Amino acid sequence: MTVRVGVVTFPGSLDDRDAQRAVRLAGAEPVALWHRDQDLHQVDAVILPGGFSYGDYLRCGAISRFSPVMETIIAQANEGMPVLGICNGFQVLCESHLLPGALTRNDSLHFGCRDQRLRIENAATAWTSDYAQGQEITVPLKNGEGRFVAAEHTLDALEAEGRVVARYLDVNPNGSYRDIAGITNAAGNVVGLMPHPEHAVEPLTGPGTEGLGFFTSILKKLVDA
Amino acid sequence: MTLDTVEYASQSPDVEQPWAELGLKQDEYERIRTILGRRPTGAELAMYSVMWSEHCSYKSSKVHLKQFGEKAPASDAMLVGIGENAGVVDVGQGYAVTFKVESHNHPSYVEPYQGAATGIGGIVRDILAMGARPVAVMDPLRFGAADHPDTKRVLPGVVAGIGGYGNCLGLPNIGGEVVFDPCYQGNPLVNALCVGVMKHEDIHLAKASGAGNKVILYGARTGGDGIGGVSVLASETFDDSKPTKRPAVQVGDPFQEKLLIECTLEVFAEKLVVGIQDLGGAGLSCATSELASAGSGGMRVELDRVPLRDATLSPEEILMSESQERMCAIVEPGKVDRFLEICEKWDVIATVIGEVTDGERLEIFWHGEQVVDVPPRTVAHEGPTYQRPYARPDWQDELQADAPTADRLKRPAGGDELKATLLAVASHPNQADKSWVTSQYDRYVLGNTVLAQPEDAGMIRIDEETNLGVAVATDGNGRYAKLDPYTGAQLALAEAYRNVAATGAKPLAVTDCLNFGSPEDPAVMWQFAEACRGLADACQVLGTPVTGGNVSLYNQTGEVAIHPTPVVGVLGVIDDVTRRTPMAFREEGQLVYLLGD
Amino acid sequence: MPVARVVVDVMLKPEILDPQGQAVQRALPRLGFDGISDVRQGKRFELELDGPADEAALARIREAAETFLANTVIEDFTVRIEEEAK
Amino acid sequence: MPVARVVVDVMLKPEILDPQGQAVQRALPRLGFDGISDVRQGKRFELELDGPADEAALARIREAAETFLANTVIEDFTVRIEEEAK
Ligand SMILES: Nc1ncnc2c1ncn2[C@@H]1O[C@H](COP(=O)(O)OP(=O)(O)O)[C@@H](O)[C@H]1O
Repeated sequence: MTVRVGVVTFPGSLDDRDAQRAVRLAGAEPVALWHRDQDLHQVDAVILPGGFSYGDYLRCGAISRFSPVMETIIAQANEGMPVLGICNGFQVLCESHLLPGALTRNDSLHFGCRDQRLRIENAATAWTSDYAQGQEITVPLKNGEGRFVAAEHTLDALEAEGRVVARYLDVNPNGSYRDIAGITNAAGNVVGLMPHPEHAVEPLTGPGTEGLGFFTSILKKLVDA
Repeated sequence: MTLDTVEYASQSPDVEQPWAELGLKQDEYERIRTILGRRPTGAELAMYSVMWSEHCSYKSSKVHLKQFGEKAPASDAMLVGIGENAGVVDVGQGYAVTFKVESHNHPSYVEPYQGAATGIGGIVRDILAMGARPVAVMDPLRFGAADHPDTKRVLPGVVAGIGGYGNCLGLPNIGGEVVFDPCYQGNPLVNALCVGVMKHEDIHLAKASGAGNKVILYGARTGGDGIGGVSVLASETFDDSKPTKRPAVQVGDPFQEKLLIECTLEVFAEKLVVGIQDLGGAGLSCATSELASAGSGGMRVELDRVPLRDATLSPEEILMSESQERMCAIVEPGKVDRFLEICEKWDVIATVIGEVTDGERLEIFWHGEQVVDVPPRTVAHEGPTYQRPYARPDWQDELQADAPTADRLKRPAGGDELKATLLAVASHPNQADKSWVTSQYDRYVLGNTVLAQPEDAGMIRIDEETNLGVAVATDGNGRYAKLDPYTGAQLALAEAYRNVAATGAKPLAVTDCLNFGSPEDPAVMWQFAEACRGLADACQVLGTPVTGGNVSLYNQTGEVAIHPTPVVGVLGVIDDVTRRTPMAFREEGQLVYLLGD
Repeated sequence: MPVARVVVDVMLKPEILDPQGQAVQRALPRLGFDGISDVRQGKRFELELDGPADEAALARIREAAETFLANTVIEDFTVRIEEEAK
Repeated sequence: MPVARVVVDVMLKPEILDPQGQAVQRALPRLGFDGISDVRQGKRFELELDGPADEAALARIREAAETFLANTVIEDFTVRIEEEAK
């Protein structure tokens, strides 16, 4: 069985080709999805890639959230379809209320690009099962508005339910509350992540290949299902 | 106000015209009248004034730049040479690479963020207009003293602007320079380089041919941005004693440019374009006259069809507007519908504003009345040429004599002196870690960056199957160039060449951005002439032709010019990027060799 | 026809840290501006309406602010008619 | 002591392109909000003063706005006392 993973292109998406490459390297078939098209073309899972959709004007992800493709994705995500939002995709997921909280301007007030160490805090989601619980990985991080914020009680609930997927190690690069780099919904099918695992899938072009696990996890999950 | 039509201009030879305010000299104005056989209309005057400005016409530099062509070493790799938007080089396997460095110095001093941002935007459109997908950018920068208040204002804005625009376009930043020297205090240098990749058959040129073909303007609406900016900014200098000039600033919209890139690549892929030109300095004046001038026929444009952001703009202002994120394409009538469809897909506004004619004139109409009727070559390619006087400055000998020699600048003796020297060098801002700057740039996007900071050259993979790639480095040293402009330019080339070679790539071609003071100063003109001669000679020896570049003059504060600063970019090819050589020591026990003496 | 202008102000909720406002606040004394105890930075939208700014129009704009112009997870907003419509 | 709050609104000059406002304006009809002919997006600073918002304080804030909060190359600003200080 070939697993089909959709990668959405919004106007202003930038890492869509990179996400497709990562899907291919993991052994699945990438399927390009277009923001104006409600049809998901029978994909098994969806990635919302990084970039500056709609220029990130207004707020990151605020305009994309209302695109036709998101209507279908929101409906299917609520029924269990795996969705991974990377960087701008994470922002879209929060704006869509598929994930709680919001991503705001980095506390440094600068865009920051660095190789970031992370700890996988939840290796049971659809997108992290190929990692060991507590595994430490390095992947690129690049954002200007990556500071995860949420109400205190929301943060407590996320921690209590094990819904923090990844946490920053060494330095907190953007001022995220509780060093949060990624979270999941209660069902574990929707994951939002600020760092870019799709840029750590080839030793030649990234700091290593430790990002590949996100893409192989979903493959395994769908093949096993 | 009545419209200044061609007809009215013929009947009113004595109308006073603001040619001097527009930066034209008396003899230039007379020449326009001779070309046209009457006084120019306001719209014609606007076009000639921007197109004949130093910035667009290269009137002071042309005579020296010629050498880059005349002395160019024979190179099989050169597919498109100097004169087009950017040069194109064959890198094998059917691929061609285009690259160019350009300046946005003056606008970046006035408004650092937007000036630098639109500098990236402009060079990216140049590369796009050749038919290539832009794949990387670089940014050689020069600032005043690191602790000067102006540097504190300018540097963060410039870096944020380059990052803000380049990151949003999804172009990895693979290198650049940050150099501090008090000579750049009132006149920082913001140079931007872009690299693009295409297949040989996708090369596009800026020319309008085929009578009946349509002229399509697409991208952003036209507003009042930078009106007069080209002539004013490029022909005048900043004076400390007066309040800062605040001309209308161009504001960039990187999101619009990203859409423009994707949309343009799609119309190229479907072979819908006969000729194409980006709109940069001099906006529509430049695009229409250059397209018509390079093509086989004439062109007719209905200027009132141009979509406006500000409905009150006059025809002159529309022609001079430097609104960003616009392109102009020549399309066969049968392909117009499909072209517009692709623009609609990308939410890009596109409008047919005219067509190619079988005449020889560029004719522009405003609500049915003719406001421009000119031979396009006289606007675009046959502007004035100056043989500016130049002379070796009388202080040059003294400056050279003042150079450190064994008896005047002694080697440090003993541990303490050595330590002091080391600390002095190590703590100089020019040696500082550049990551405050580089960490604001995305170097990973597109997933093909093989080398970026802190490496000596950037390297990009261009084919994932074969691992073909290119490496690019930029270098320049204003202090060397001031001591000896001829050798200084050669050293800049040699350094960039070495940085590319050291990665394992084979240097193929050169681009340069020549940043100098006022050409009206014979000493500066001498520096310029020497630098050109030095660079052209060195390119000949190394076998790497100059494929394109940019000249930025009038870089000075009051009477004081910056150091002559030729910035040189070298592009090399590597057939397998997995064999690249990074600069770090890889493992313990490796031997270290010193080459050369 | 007088153009009606409606202003929507969007500010981060007080409990959400505002690094931009803080950066401004920290910079002010350095520039010689003392006596400012807190700074918060938000967004201001000026909307020009085709028609009058009547209750129906304001209600629609309030809805647009609630669902779109502001992210009510972290932001509060106010909607008002600009008095001195030029 | 009642806290005085001064608001500084900073907007791009009318002739300067406002890509953010344009993006919002284009999105509104798609979301079902019609009848808005123009949108401009700017910044709003809320400053809490230690002392009263008297003429001297306002003059200082106007100077801070001129030199720091606004970039007067491309932006205009207004300074006013917030009426309903909460
Ligand atoms: N403005 C810039 N933009 C992008 N990269 C830069 C910039 N300035 C410096 N760099 C990169 O930072 C690294 C270190 O620069 P530098 O300290 O100047 O090195 P070197 O002295 O070896 O040339 C290089 O990879 C260089 O390309």
